Amino acid sequence: MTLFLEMHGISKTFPGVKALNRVDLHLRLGEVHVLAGENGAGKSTLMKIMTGVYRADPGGAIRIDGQDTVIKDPVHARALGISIIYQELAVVNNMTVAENIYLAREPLGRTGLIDRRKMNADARAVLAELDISIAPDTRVGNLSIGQKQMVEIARAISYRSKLIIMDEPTASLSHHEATTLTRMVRKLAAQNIGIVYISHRMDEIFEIADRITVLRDGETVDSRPAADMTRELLVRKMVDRELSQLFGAHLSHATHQVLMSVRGLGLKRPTAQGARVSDVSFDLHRGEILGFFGLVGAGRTEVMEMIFGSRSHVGTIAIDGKEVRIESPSDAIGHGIGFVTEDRKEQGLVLGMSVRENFSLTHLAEYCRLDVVNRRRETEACHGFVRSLGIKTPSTEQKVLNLSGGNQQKVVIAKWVARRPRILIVDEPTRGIDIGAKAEVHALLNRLTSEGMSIIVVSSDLPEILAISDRVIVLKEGRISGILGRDDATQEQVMLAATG
Amino acid sequence: MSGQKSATAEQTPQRLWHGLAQLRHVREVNVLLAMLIVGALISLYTPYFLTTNNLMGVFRAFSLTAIMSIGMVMVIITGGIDLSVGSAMGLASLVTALCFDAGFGTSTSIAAGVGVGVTFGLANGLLITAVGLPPFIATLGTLSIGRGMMYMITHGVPVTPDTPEAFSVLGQGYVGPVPVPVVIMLALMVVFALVMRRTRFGRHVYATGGNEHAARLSGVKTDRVKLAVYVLSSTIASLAGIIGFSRYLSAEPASGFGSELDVIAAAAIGGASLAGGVGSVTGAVIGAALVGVIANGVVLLNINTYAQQAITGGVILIAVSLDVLRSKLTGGNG
Amino acid sequence: MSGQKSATAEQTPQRLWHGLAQLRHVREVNVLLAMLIVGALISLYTPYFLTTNNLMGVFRAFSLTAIMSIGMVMVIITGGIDLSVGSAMGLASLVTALCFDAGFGTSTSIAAGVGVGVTFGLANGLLITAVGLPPFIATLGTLSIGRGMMYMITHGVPVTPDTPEAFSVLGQGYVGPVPVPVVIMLALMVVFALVMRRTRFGRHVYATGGNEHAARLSGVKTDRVKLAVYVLSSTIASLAGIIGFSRYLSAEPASGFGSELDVIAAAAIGGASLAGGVGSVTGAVIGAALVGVIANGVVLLNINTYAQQAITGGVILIAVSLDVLRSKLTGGNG
Amino acid sequence: QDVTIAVVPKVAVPFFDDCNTGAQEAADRLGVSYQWVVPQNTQGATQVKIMEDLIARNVTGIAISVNEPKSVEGVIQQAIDAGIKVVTFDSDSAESARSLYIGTINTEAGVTMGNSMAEALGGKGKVAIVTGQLGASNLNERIDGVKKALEAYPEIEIVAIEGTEDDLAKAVSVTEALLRANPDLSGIFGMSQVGGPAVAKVLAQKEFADRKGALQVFAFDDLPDTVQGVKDGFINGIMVQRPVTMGRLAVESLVAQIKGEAGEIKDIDTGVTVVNADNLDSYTK
Ligand SMILES: Nc1ncnc2c1ncn2[C@@H]1O[C@H](COP(=O)(O)OP(=O)(O)OP(=O)(O)O)[C@@H](O)[C@H]1O
Ligand SMILES: Nc1ncnc2c1ncn2[C@@H]1O[C@H](COP(=O)(O)OP(=O)(O)OP(=O)(O)O)[C@@H](O)[C@H]1O
Ligand SMILES: [Mg+2]
Ligand SMILES: [Mg+2]
Repeated sequence: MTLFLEMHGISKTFPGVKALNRVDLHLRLGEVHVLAGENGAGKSTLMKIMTGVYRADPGGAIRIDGQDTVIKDPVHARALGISIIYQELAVVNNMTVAENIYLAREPLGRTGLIDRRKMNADARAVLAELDISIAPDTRVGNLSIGQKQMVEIARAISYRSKLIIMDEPTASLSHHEATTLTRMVRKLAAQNIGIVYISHRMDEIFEIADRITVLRDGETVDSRPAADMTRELLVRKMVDRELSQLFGAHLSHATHQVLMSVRGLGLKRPTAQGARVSDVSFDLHRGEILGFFGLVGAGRTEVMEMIFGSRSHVGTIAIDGKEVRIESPSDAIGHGIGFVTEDRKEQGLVLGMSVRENFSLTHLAEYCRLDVVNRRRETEACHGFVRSLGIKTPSTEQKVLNLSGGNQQKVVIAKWVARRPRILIVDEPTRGIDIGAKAEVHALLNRLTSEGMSIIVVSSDLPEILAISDRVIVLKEGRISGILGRDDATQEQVMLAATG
Repeated sequence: MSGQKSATAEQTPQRLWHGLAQLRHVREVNVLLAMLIVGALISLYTPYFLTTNNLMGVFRAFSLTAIMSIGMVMVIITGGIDLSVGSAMGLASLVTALCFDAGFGTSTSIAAGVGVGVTFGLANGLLITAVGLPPFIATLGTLSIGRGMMYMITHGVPVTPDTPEAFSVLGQGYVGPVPVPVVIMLALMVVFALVMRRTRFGRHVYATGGNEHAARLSGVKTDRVKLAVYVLSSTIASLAGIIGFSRYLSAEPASGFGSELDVIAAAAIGGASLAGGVGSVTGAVIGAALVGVIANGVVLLNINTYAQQAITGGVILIAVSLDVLRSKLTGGNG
Repeated sequence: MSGQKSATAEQTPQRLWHGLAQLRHVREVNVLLAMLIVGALISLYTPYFLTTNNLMGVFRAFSLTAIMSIGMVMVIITGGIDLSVGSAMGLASLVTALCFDAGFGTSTSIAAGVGVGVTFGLANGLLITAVGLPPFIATLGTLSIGRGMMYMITHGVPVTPDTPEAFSVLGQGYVGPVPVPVVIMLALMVVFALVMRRTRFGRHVYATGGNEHAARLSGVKTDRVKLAVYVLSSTIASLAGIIGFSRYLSAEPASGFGSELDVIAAAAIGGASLAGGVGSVTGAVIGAALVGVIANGVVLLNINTYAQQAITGGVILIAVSLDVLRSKLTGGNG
Repeated sequence: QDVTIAVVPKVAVPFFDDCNTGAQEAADRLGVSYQWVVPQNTQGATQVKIMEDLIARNVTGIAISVNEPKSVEGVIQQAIDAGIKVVTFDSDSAESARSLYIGTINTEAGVTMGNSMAEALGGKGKVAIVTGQLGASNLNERIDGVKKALEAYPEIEIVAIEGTEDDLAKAVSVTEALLRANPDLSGIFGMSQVGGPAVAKVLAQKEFADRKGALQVFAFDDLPDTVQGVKDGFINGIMVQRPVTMGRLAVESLVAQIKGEAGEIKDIDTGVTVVNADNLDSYTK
């Protein structure tokens, strides 16, 4: 395996933050190089330097094929054979899948006009290679976030680069798609393509890694062949704690008292695309953690959006035995429901606002007297969550835009937990969160149920669902295909219900 | 999910049907419908509306606004705005007139007018991309500077040089029954509709407005795209100015003033979103047409002249509301 | 990672310093600086600028634009635009005048004028939230309807009723050396700056403009927020209309026409972004002030009237460019 | 024969409202249909479009006050070719084929104004001109007239010309600034309809109380505030044209031409009256 790209002594300082401190990295062709580290360790920043989005602080060097190189911008990086899937999606919603994949390199016909047919055919081929069933002329805005992620992957692959960087590509994918992707990654490596792979999923890391490098607080703390690495060691290197300390035992606080009962829930106006959710009925008990599992597009998010009032529905929802009308998110919030959305960028956060302002948006009234915000109390409450969730930020006044992906996710969780809803719906709550923080989120959810809160967890991460749920509901093509108690819910049973 | 997985021959009727069904969702078709309804209503009450002469007159009357809206809509699609079109138009017509006055030939004079447009566009584009000014401020500045220059040059006196017969064809001539400005409008519409839909440049304009960051990361030279649309907008506006001058053979110091609102309105009525990423060239032309038909109708129907503006406003609101409500009912949650 | 993990007393000087350092990045401070520089330049060349009378006159002259820009900037922060402010202002002053003409008392007449503003705001707000029209179209429609109504009512003739002495205090009175309109402007500025920075409503306005979808999902009633800012904008504009009428005691049929551009410009110069989420009330007032100072300067310096507009445009461009370049140099990658 | 007379002013201002009154009256008296079409802005193109619409509508006579002389030449010819009688009033397109012009000769009005000022100043002093839209041709003709008249008085200096976009608020602040920048100013010309009200309002302010009497003011058009300004002693005199008469004559002349009863067709100068405190109650429009 030939050495392709070397980074030496790379540092990067943002106002108030030293994101990287003299990092070294050696990347070889044909090798899958996993980059691990807790949220805010500097992984994405390092990758953005490698693709010319950021310029590193003076002092370091990047060598490609032994040559000192200054990477000017992403386009230059691609010319040098480096392409990337960014952690934060970078798609144009009002263009089609094919147009997104071939943006800025559209195939031209003889007339000099875009050869749409060829573009669609090429896109279809790339998508097929990844086993993705999305029509190339679908508007990207109509896709779910997981599907958008797959479009991004298809685009990165289609560049046929020497080095492909994947920054948490599977964070929004479910098991099935993630497996396809890891297979694809191995195949690419076999074709002598270098891969940098960032992930917080342990199974995945050990499945595909040839080499693992660990970053902590912007510094390289370890780099070794995957064969020499164990889970325990990796976790210790990443978060400086023992794996066994992380995940405590599951303590159920579920009661038999029905808090919310949903009957015959379905879409009011079925759209052309998407799962046709219909006839979904279930009960949520007080103090329970109810897991929702399904493949991408099974309609889990749609069900939650209906309960939360952001999507119109038919059927009834009753809370405490009384039927309630929920036609907007504020109706739902009024009935004590909270919703951690799966798409933090578009639905969860006001990126231009500070951590504090995003945090308090759900429950600002608590800090208000006569509508005037008490800034001190607001800041204190925010500080509390910054500390307890380990949100890495120079201050509560930092714009969330400048936080790392995982830390943004923590802000979304914090803003809903702080409101203390009776029913908390969390859709992919640990997307992009490191293993330490994940354990903390699980513990947090567990603690909340002990205080009487009921929680619905939607997750594509099957082990996560199994680990924390009291019961699991499986959705398939918009309908419930199984309700399993904690003891019946095994990996096999759940997968069977989801696919069978 | 009916769909065109492949474009084999047997699927063609299905695709056609699909295409027709999709049409309902297209903003410009709705506005076109609204315009046809307004036209039908007018012609119910007056026999003078549906005459070739009148219709051609209406077309010619809105052609300049429509031409400018073609450039404007491209700017709007990138997420920008060009307030300076009126000044670019006015100054171009003035400079062309001055060139004729100074004895230059037709082509030199036209070139000078176009040069004004290009200069405006470069100024706007560079202020926005190189300096980093918000488009509203940048083009407001050049709007003021352009107006000021027109006053400084003319001191408020129109310039009315002698011009060769051939030049006046541009504004006053006909191709068959169709006035030349209308022909130019249609030609520009067809060309730029094609450019926006079928060329790289066009797609990059949409991408820049849809998600500038993503577009730049993908390798779209968004700054160049923006520079280009501002240059196009101003240049097209200068063309409108030259056509206008050829029509009236008088360059007024106040010509084009305030027209930015009409031009932006045409684009917006035709479906362009000021947030960027959305809009179409044909929509903008149809938007200009709707306003033109209403203005004609008010005079033909001898409606209280003072009410014209109120009626125009009302009809626009109704037309676009119908459009919005229709797509709400048929569209689902976009 | 230096930082304020907690706000203990000992850190206060550090925070103060931090606060001062941050000031450089604040748009309104830069524009204020630009304005002071322009003022200093003017006073270098004419002794008449820095007199109490002149400064108060300048303040009074831009106060109406500034007042309207306070409402406008809130609309702009939600990501909208209000083109109808000029019409709301004009129609409010007209209705107030007509009430006086019809023999109503001061409070009734003022209430009627304010009622016009509220009506405009409700119409705009409902067209935007309930019908779903784009703000540009909705307010363009009400702009046209308002103008049309003014023409229909006046036929172009100003309304100049007799008014009680007390009423004219609003536009012509003084508090000490400070004209009442200026006092009202400052009061509104302080109140709404606090509202925007310190209250839940203000926070919701920023959130709605920053990411409407996320705000709604967080429980912000974005439709109500939008309705509220349009009502505020129109109502504040109607107040400006009433003050203007009290000042001139003549309701001009053309008053307020075209002022939307000035008002939006003030907000934009003061740092508001038409994309929403960004802007400030004080910035908008300072933006209006910058334009007002320039307008005064060109007359005091006896600059050729024909060149005034060009100079105004140029100075605005330079002032905002300096601001943009400064924050580029100090800011890093935003 | 059905006779329809259309009258097209320049914009919606009081002056033209008076024209409308006169024209409407004449049309009613003569028993012809009447249409009043006000352009939405002062650009030449707008009036051309309106003329085209009127031709399409088959009116029989058009009276127009021209915003931009050259640009309407073509369309006036087109109307005449279509058998429509065309006259101009208030503001002419002299090169066009219109049958006649009825109105004030603006340059002459300006000369009258200049002479009145010179007389009031006793032949010396600094004066300023507050005009309306910078591009308006009638205002420019008046300014030319003033300048021509003042040529005879070398000791009178025009220190500034300021535009106001015909906006009262702008006119007021410009006038204030003018007075502050020129403490020794002794005369102001209000060339457009906003000039009179603006100057009167500024002089009514405490700050400028001492300028009353020291400042000679002549204005155009008898808006209520301008008339009040004369009564209050802020304004020396107003150049009043005869808009009602213009409207009436325009319609009468068109109808006569259409019926073939017109005698000699030639321009009509309706003249201006200098209205001051003495004849304030007795002048006619
Ligand atoms: N544009 C920026 N401005 C300021 N700080 C930034 C910016 N981008 C990143 N940071 C900071 O740099 C640090 C490293 O961030 P980075 O995104 O590289 O983390 P990461 O390792 O990718 O984390 P995650 O696993 O959560 O994605 C974080 O503390 C983050 O807050
Ligand atoms: N705004 C939208 N417009 C049209 N279709 C949509 C939209 N959002 C989602 N869909 C479609 O709806 C289907 C179901 O989406 P949903 O998000 O509810 O599924 P899910 O089970 O939560 O899966 P995941 O969230 O993992 O993608 C997806 O296939 C997606 O294509
Ligand atoms: Mg990251
Ligand atoms: Mg989902």
